[in-house]
Amino acid sequence: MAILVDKKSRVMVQGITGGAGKFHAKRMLEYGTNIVGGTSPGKGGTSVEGKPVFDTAFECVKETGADTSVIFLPAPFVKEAAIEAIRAGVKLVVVIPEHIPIQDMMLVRKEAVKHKVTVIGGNTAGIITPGECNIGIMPDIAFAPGRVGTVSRSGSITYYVADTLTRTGYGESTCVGLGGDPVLGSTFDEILWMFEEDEKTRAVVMTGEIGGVYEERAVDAIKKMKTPVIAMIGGIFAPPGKRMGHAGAIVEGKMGTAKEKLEILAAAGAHPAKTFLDIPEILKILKV
Amino acid sequence: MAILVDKKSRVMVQGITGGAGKFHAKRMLEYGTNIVGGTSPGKGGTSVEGKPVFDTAFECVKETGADTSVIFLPAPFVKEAAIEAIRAGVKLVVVIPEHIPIQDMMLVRKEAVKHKVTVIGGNTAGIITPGECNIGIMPDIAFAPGRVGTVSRSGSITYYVADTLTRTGYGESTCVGLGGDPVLGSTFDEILWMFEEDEKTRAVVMTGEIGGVYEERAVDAIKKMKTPVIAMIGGIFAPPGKRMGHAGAIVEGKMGTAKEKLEILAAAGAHPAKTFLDIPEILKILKV
Amino acid sequence: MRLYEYEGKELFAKFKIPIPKGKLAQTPEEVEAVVAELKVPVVLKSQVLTGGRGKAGGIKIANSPAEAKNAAQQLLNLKIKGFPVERILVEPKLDIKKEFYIGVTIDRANYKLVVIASGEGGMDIETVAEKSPEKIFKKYYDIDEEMYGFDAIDIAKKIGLGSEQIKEANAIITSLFRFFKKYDAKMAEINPLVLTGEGKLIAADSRVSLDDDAVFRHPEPAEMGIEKRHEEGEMTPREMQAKEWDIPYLDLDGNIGMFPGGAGFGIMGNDFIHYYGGKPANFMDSGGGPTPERLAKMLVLLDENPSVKAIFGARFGGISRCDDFAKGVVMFLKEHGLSKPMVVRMTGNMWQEGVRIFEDAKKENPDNFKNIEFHGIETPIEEIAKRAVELARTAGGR
Amino acid sequence: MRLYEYEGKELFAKFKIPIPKGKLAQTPEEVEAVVAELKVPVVLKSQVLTGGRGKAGGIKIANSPAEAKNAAQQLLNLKIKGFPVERILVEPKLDIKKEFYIGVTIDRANYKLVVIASGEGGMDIETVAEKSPEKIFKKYYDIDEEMYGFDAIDIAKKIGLGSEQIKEANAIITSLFRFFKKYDAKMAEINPLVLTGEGKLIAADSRVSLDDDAVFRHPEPAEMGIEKRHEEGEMTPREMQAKEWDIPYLDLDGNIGMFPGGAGFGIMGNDFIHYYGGKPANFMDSGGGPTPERLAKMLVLLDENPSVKAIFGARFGGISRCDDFAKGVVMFLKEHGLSKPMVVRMTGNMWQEGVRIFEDAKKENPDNFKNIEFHGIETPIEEIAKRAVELARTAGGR
Repeated sequence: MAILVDKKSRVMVQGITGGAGKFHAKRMLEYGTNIVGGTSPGKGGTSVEGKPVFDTAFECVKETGADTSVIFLPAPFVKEAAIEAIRAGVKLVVVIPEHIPIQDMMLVRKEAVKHKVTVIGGNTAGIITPGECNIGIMPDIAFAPGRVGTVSRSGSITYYVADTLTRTGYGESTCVGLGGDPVLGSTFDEILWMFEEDEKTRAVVMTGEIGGVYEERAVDAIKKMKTPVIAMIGGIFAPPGKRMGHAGAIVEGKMGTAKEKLEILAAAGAHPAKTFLDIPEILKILKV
Repeated sequence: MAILVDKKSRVMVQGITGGAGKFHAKRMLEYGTNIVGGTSPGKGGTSVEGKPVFDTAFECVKETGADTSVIFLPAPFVKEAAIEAIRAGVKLVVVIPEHIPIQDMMLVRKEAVKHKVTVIGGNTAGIITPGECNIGIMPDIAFAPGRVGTVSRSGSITYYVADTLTRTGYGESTCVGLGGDPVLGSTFDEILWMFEEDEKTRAVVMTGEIGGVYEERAVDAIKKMKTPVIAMIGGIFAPPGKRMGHAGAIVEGKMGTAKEKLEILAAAGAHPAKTFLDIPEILKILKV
Repeated sequence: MRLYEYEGKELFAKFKIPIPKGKLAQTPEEVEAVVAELKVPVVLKSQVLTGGRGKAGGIKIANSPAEAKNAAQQLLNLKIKGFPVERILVEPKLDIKKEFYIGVTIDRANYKLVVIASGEGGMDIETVAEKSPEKIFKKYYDIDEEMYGFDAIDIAKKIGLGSEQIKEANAIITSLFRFFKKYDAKMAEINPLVLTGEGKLIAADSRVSLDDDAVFRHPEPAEMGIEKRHEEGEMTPREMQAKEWDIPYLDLDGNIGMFPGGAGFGIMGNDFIHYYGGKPANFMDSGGGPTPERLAKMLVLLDENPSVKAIFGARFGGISRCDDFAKGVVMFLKEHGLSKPMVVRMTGNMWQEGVRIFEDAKKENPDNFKNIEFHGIETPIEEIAKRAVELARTAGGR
Repeated sequence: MRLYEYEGKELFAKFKIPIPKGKLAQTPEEVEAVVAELKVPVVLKSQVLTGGRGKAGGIKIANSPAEAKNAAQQLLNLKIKGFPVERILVEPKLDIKKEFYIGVTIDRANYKLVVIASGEGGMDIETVAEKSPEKIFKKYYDIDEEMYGFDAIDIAKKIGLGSEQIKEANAIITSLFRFFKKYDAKMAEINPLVLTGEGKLIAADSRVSLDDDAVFRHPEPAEMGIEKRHEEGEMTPREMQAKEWDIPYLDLDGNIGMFPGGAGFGIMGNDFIHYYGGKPANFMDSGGGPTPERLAKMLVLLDENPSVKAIFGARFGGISRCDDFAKGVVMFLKEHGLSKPMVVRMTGNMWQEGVRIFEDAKKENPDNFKNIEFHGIETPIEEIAKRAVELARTAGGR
């Protein structure tokens, strides 16, 4: 069991003929990820790493039965690629590139909600269910199959958390990188609920950071979940961020400092961690 | 009983302070139409014919309980006015002005379908339930309460049909002007179904004309209706119309000549009439 | 409003749709000069607002400036379905490998935009649609929907374009769709979209019709010199005059002058005249709520038409008021006088005022009214139509 | 990217939002000349990329060119929250009857656009929002939704504009919304929107921030001379250098040079250093998949900073590959040399290749590596942070 991806996931790589697409397709395949094909308009009929390349996601999904897409394309092309994948019928779209225009991501999110598809990213390291499926750019060395789920806005933090869980023997059920862009395809609460439903996941490590608005959305989920949540927020000692002006303050309220975010999550029942090394300590206490 | 409008209809006039709006508001009131107010952005707080004028349809609906709108505004303003009325919560919008841009009317239609609102027009003479409610520009002299419903693309044809029904003692249950613009808020079939549900309506006279695409949509309704339908199509001797090019032919098929339209409707079970004087003859045979 | 091929292409070019590097010319000499600057062979294409140009000999190929001049002379003497050729688009002849069809239009019955495409482009696309509908591919859009590149690529592949062409095809098809929406088109066709021997796609012809009712919000075509005009069709002098006065008017071949209210009874009244054995001389639409001035002009068009032997007038006042109708008729009678017999029925909004205006004017000058028979709501319109037929027969001697 | 008030107003003017007829000036003499052409009194407004300008004395009123010149001199000597005043917007002083607030922004948590309006415009709008939320009116839109005029009128009426102003308000509010979407803004504020004594509405100030990630599709601001820049904030010389190299970088007041991978651990590593008693000298983000050249430049920024006593390096190869990381470090060592002690942990994608590159380079020139301690996945990152703090303490004598 796992959330979002497992060994049955049939993965399509959008932008498979580009440098990053080709490189990471190879890595993912080596990990055992079930890549069934890729897309690259104008290169239909060719192949990469033995996998067929199609002009469109429609064709790829039709021919290969792909149900999951990972996008390796320059930011300006992500909007159409993601919407194409959604309309072609995949159930999960992972957006690796960063700097996706905000309005583009909002359109993608709207399309995803309409079609009940999960979009992860942009600017995410991807998703991994260790030993089964590695989608994105995550380095396999950090991960081992296990019983703790992780969800983080940052790729590097995901690696450090997993590295710690792996070294201490807990391993990971699934690790999800939400992404670092200002507007994201999915939010903490949505991923937390998936972990809550997952039998294999005994605890979740959620790592957020100063700025942004998605940590606060997790409060309700944490309150209601039976699975314990460990929360870690980066930026406790960061210089105060800058606001975008009055409108932002009026809409988003006072920008949560890292300390405030951590306090809110702790008040909802999350177990706060300061460093990665705190995580196994807390898991031990929780008897996970 | 009647369709669409009756003495309980609470009518808002959009554009009530303009020349046509003011003139016809007075006429409608004199007929007994229950006009409850009007709109004219920038003239909120004034009044016309003793009825309050509001800046927005939202205000008018909120303050007066209007459930029906009739629009007397220049064509470029119709799109927003109609969408405003729909969102403000009326159930019927009657668009009197002609020359509404096609894309505007398509947007209005989409909004109407979404909110389950009926839009009539543009370029319609309006709707009348004789003796109860006259919305639009129809001359009351032609109408009398009775048992035959009429639906027509043309204002003048509506008058002649009603004039005939009135002179011959049948009278009209409700007369609906679909409108003469190329894209319309409602179609023949939709109005026919309303008449079918109406107890007072014993027969319907449907008058169409050469060109356009909405007569053909009526076939299915005519086949299934219990209420008899008399069909009259103008343009039997008109010179053949001109096509807009291949795309139109491919989408809309061969442009129905008036003769073909009449044949299709007759084949579906409608009773064809050549002149207005044929109508009472047919009604007599049908024992309406 | 229908655009000429060269006008449509100019608009296409604004949306980066590739078009041949052509030039417009209006005289044989201009054609010669243009060809001197282009690669031969060239194609000379008659610019007329109708289809069937190819079959009518409106397209010629020339291999030198002199040959082109000669061909241009022939074209400029040509009439295609009654349209005189006044402008020639000169373009380098394309190396055609295959022809495709791409069009966008409105499906009015279903309230959708439709993109239509086929791998069988060229002159006989309607025949293809009728005989091999499976070779026509359609994609429907809501009015507020965007067309994405992947849809365009999907269409391109379905009509048989290869992977090498899909990026170009994407740009062309999405641009055509954006053009359609941006300029409120009713129809925008590229037929044929040519795949050249070099593997390039190029819009070899354009057929564009814009929504007249939306022209007010698009200054660009007018700025490019594209004037507002009727859908298509050559105009008679009287139709030209009517157009100048902004009155929808068509000459027909009968002898009864039709002076109706709205377009609806304009069409139906024409049938009635036929039913009773007559033939109308025209179609006319007063438009909603015409002014007295406009109504007077409508009568001028009829009275000055020598074919017209009698006039059939009908006014059922709705948005058009009977008092204005009466004022218009009176204005016409005073300023112009009526030389033909006329039978008129007037009823509807403000009919009492209309009747009063007539009565007052008649008292003032009974002579003006000697050719007119007036009726009110008591006479069925069919009787009026019959009477007009009689009057025309008497006057015309038929 | 944050725009100056005058830049925002120029863009507003393109959307027909009324702005005062002002002019930009950069010297007291220019200000004097500008005022000579305007009606006095005028307002001199310091152009700085921060708020609180009014309270800091950055706005002055003058009644003559000479007075304005004098005031400009004072402003140009001013720093507002650290920002030197280099540009002054000179505008005729408005006859203010009432001030409103209109803003558009993004509600990221709910994936909506929001139009915010208040009848209490002016400097203290945030206080109003906090203390009297009922005086703030919000309207939410889906990203693909249009704003209609009736919504704008509804907003205008809710914030207390009268029937006389709603047509103007309609134009201004819908234009602001269209501007926001058209230019991919993150924020667009008119504060205050001034109702003048004459009953006109005018955008007295602008506050606009555009989405840096969408700048690529908007050539217009650049064509107007609006250059791409950071959100706001004065930059140190080192930050300027980093910006030139396109490296997100901030100077902090500690002594440990932070050479992290992505922004995530950049922020978290900063906390770790604090937990272990140290203080970072900077924040830095390598960006996804940095080239060796870029990594070498990042090290230059740290090595040349005299405040930096030790460097904390961390690389967990994801999209950024360890081989590239190693190449960058080696490039830096060869071309520049390392003068500070550095502790580095490297693991993740391509770590074996990274290690090999280091070993080869070390064999070639062991001296280059004498200041570096290398670690792999076996050492927790917390230990590396502790070691960096120790190294800085030893080197810095603290």
